Amino acid sequence: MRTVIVSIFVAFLFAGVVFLYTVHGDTTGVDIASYYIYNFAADTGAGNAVAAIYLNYRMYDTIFEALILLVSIIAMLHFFRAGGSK
Amino acid sequence: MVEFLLLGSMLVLALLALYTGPLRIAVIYFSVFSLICSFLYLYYQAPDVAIAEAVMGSGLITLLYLTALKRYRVYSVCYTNTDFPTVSDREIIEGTRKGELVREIEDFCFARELEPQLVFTPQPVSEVLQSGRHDLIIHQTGDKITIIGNRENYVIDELEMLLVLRYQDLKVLVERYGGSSEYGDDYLPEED
Amino acid sequence: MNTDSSETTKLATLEQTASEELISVMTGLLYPFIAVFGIYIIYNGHDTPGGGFQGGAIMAALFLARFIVAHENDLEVHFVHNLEKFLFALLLIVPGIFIFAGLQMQFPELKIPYLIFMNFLIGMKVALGLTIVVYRFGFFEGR
Amino acid sequence: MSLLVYAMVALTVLLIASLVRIIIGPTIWDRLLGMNLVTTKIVMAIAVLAVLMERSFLIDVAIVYSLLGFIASILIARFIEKKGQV
Amino acid sequence: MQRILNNAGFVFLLAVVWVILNESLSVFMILGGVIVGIAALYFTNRLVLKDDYHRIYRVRPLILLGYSLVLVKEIYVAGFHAMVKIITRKVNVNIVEFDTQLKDDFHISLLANSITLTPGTVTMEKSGQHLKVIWIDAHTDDSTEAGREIMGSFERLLLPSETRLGRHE
Amino acid sequence: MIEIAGYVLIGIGLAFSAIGIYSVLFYRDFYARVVITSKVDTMGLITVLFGVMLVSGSWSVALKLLVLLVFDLMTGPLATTGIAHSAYQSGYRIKREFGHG
Repeated sequence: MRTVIVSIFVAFLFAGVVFLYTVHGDTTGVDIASYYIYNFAADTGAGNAVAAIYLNYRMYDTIFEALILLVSIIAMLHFFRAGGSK
Repeated sequence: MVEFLLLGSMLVLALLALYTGPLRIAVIYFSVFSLICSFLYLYYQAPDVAIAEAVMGSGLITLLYLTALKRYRVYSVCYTNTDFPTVSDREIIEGTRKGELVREIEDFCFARELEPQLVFTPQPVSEVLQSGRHDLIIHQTGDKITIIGNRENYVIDELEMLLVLRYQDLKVLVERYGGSSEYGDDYLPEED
Repeated sequence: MNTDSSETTKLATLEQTASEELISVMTGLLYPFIAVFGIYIIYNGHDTPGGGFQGGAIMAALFLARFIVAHENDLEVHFVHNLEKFLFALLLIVPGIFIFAGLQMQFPELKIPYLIFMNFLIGMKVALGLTIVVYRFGFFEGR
Repeated sequence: MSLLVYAMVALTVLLIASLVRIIIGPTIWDRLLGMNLVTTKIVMAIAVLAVLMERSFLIDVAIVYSLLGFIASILIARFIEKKGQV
Repeated sequence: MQRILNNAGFVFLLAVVWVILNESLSVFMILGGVIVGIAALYFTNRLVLKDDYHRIYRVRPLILLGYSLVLVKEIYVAGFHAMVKIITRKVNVNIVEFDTQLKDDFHISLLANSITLTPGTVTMEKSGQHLKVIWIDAHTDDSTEAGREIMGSFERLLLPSETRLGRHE
Repeated sequence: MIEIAGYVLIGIGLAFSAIGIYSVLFYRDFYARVVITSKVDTMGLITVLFGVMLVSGSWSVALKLLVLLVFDLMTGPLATTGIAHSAYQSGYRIKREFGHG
């Protein structure tokens, strides 16, 4: 019974994915996106748009991501201190 | 064509990873899922994400999941059958009665929060007992099925109750041997 | 060096069981190649796909490959952790000087070296952080 | 160049055929073998895709898999061999 | 200085890999490749391997080149041989054990790896000079003969590398 | 001309892989499957990558693919060896073994 329900669920999900892929378009006409796409090479000198965005336009994003990594590692060192080989 | 097939298989793998009992197998499903996911990122022209997914999914994630799984105790079950030179997996895949028995034991282990690990050998029982690796041994000669477990193993009494109730047609016999440190000194089943 | 004696050359530092000899020897052969590939991913991050995070993750995977064959935890966690804090401070200072203080407008020829340098900083930071994660999880919880 | 599209389709079919071994495989080592097969198929498919789209940097992802793909299967295999130790 | 000279072959190899990865053959790239190679080897020796790379992985480069060509040829020859057996389902899988005459650990590992690469055989375990191999076409139970049949050509190719290395250093 | 040869090589490699996957799916013995998988990996991969090299038609891409091939030949056997050793060590046996008499 459970396998039947799961397989019906899978079939519905698959049909939904195919439907979304075929019907729904993938264009979002936002001004700032097109500005980034057309001007990143002149503004930052990068060849890769992603690098231009995360190292120049959205610098705060990168800094706070690095902060998140640092904070999580501090927390991990704190909680793993009890019981260990070293 | 390519994307539809891969998207469908990704769905199947994700649902399998959710609904499988043995969690180590779910780790494998998830690993393959991330492989196909990375290829689809490439196909949709996002190679940055594809490289990150490849590195993460191929190594780091596996280590984290396996460390989390260490809390479960692995319960190794050995299926021996001296009649055939190589043990085929026909008993397990197809829906025979013996396959149901093995499945039943696996489900039984899940209910006790043990991770069953199945192994097939054509060796005689005495060698398997001497190796001392296995917690439970299912021994089949002809029609007769013997289940051998340690006497200190508290699970085996419940298992006997269950098997006597449900599998009367299969001639199931439950044997015990004693002492957790010395395997096979007390008890050696007769070979025939 | 006298090598014609009958004893085989062993990896000196890696204690290994008999089953892992092949894997440890061949993984040792791979280390510098993985390192070169990680540096390549970081160095070309501004031009082709890749960048700091991906290259750093590859370098962390090098230490993960070492975790498979090495049985002793010899990572000096506090030194690595302090180094990571220092790198984070550098990560705050460099874009502060270059972007927010307006050096970008005056010296446009420094744009590409800035991108490469920042990628290296992020890569080293991610590599150190993920290495700490791998070793802590592996040696404290796993073994 | 259009013939490479058929090669892609054939590789996808082969990949799904080797997924069958992962799904039905009775023991866990069969599933690991199927994972190896899938990794190889993905490496081939990325190489074909790189030539098809004429972007040589796609090969980097394939190099990632060929350098680091063995780690996952060795970790899982040793996890079972040591009865639950990583 | 002596250590740099010892590592020159590996630095050259890493520089070649770097140039190929970057797909440009300029003087700047080649110099960068040499620098990156030295950095990667220093990193490996000091932090990861904690031993000298050139002391463990010693092999004659020319012999290695010829070895890889022979390896590809052997893969195809043994592959067609095994293909017939697989299609006609005449397989006889068994596990054999034998010793090799090689002494260097790296050479034995190379031999074991190429046994795995050759269709029809898979190395399962290596401890010292002792190899345990799954063989798809097992027709003999003699240890030395099985060893000769499985790894004959590879061992013959690798032996001179080892003896020459022993004499030179 | 070179391109056609490349296409032919890709086709042959795909055929190798197809034979391998067929036998991996339909053999009933585990160790036979291990051996056949190693065969599929090496032969199919080498042939397809050589074919792709010929089709690509530029030296830089071909050399990069060669580096990929060399790396794969170095790491591919490690995974197979690990899996086979793990299965043997856990107690998965076949009956006749010459070493044990």
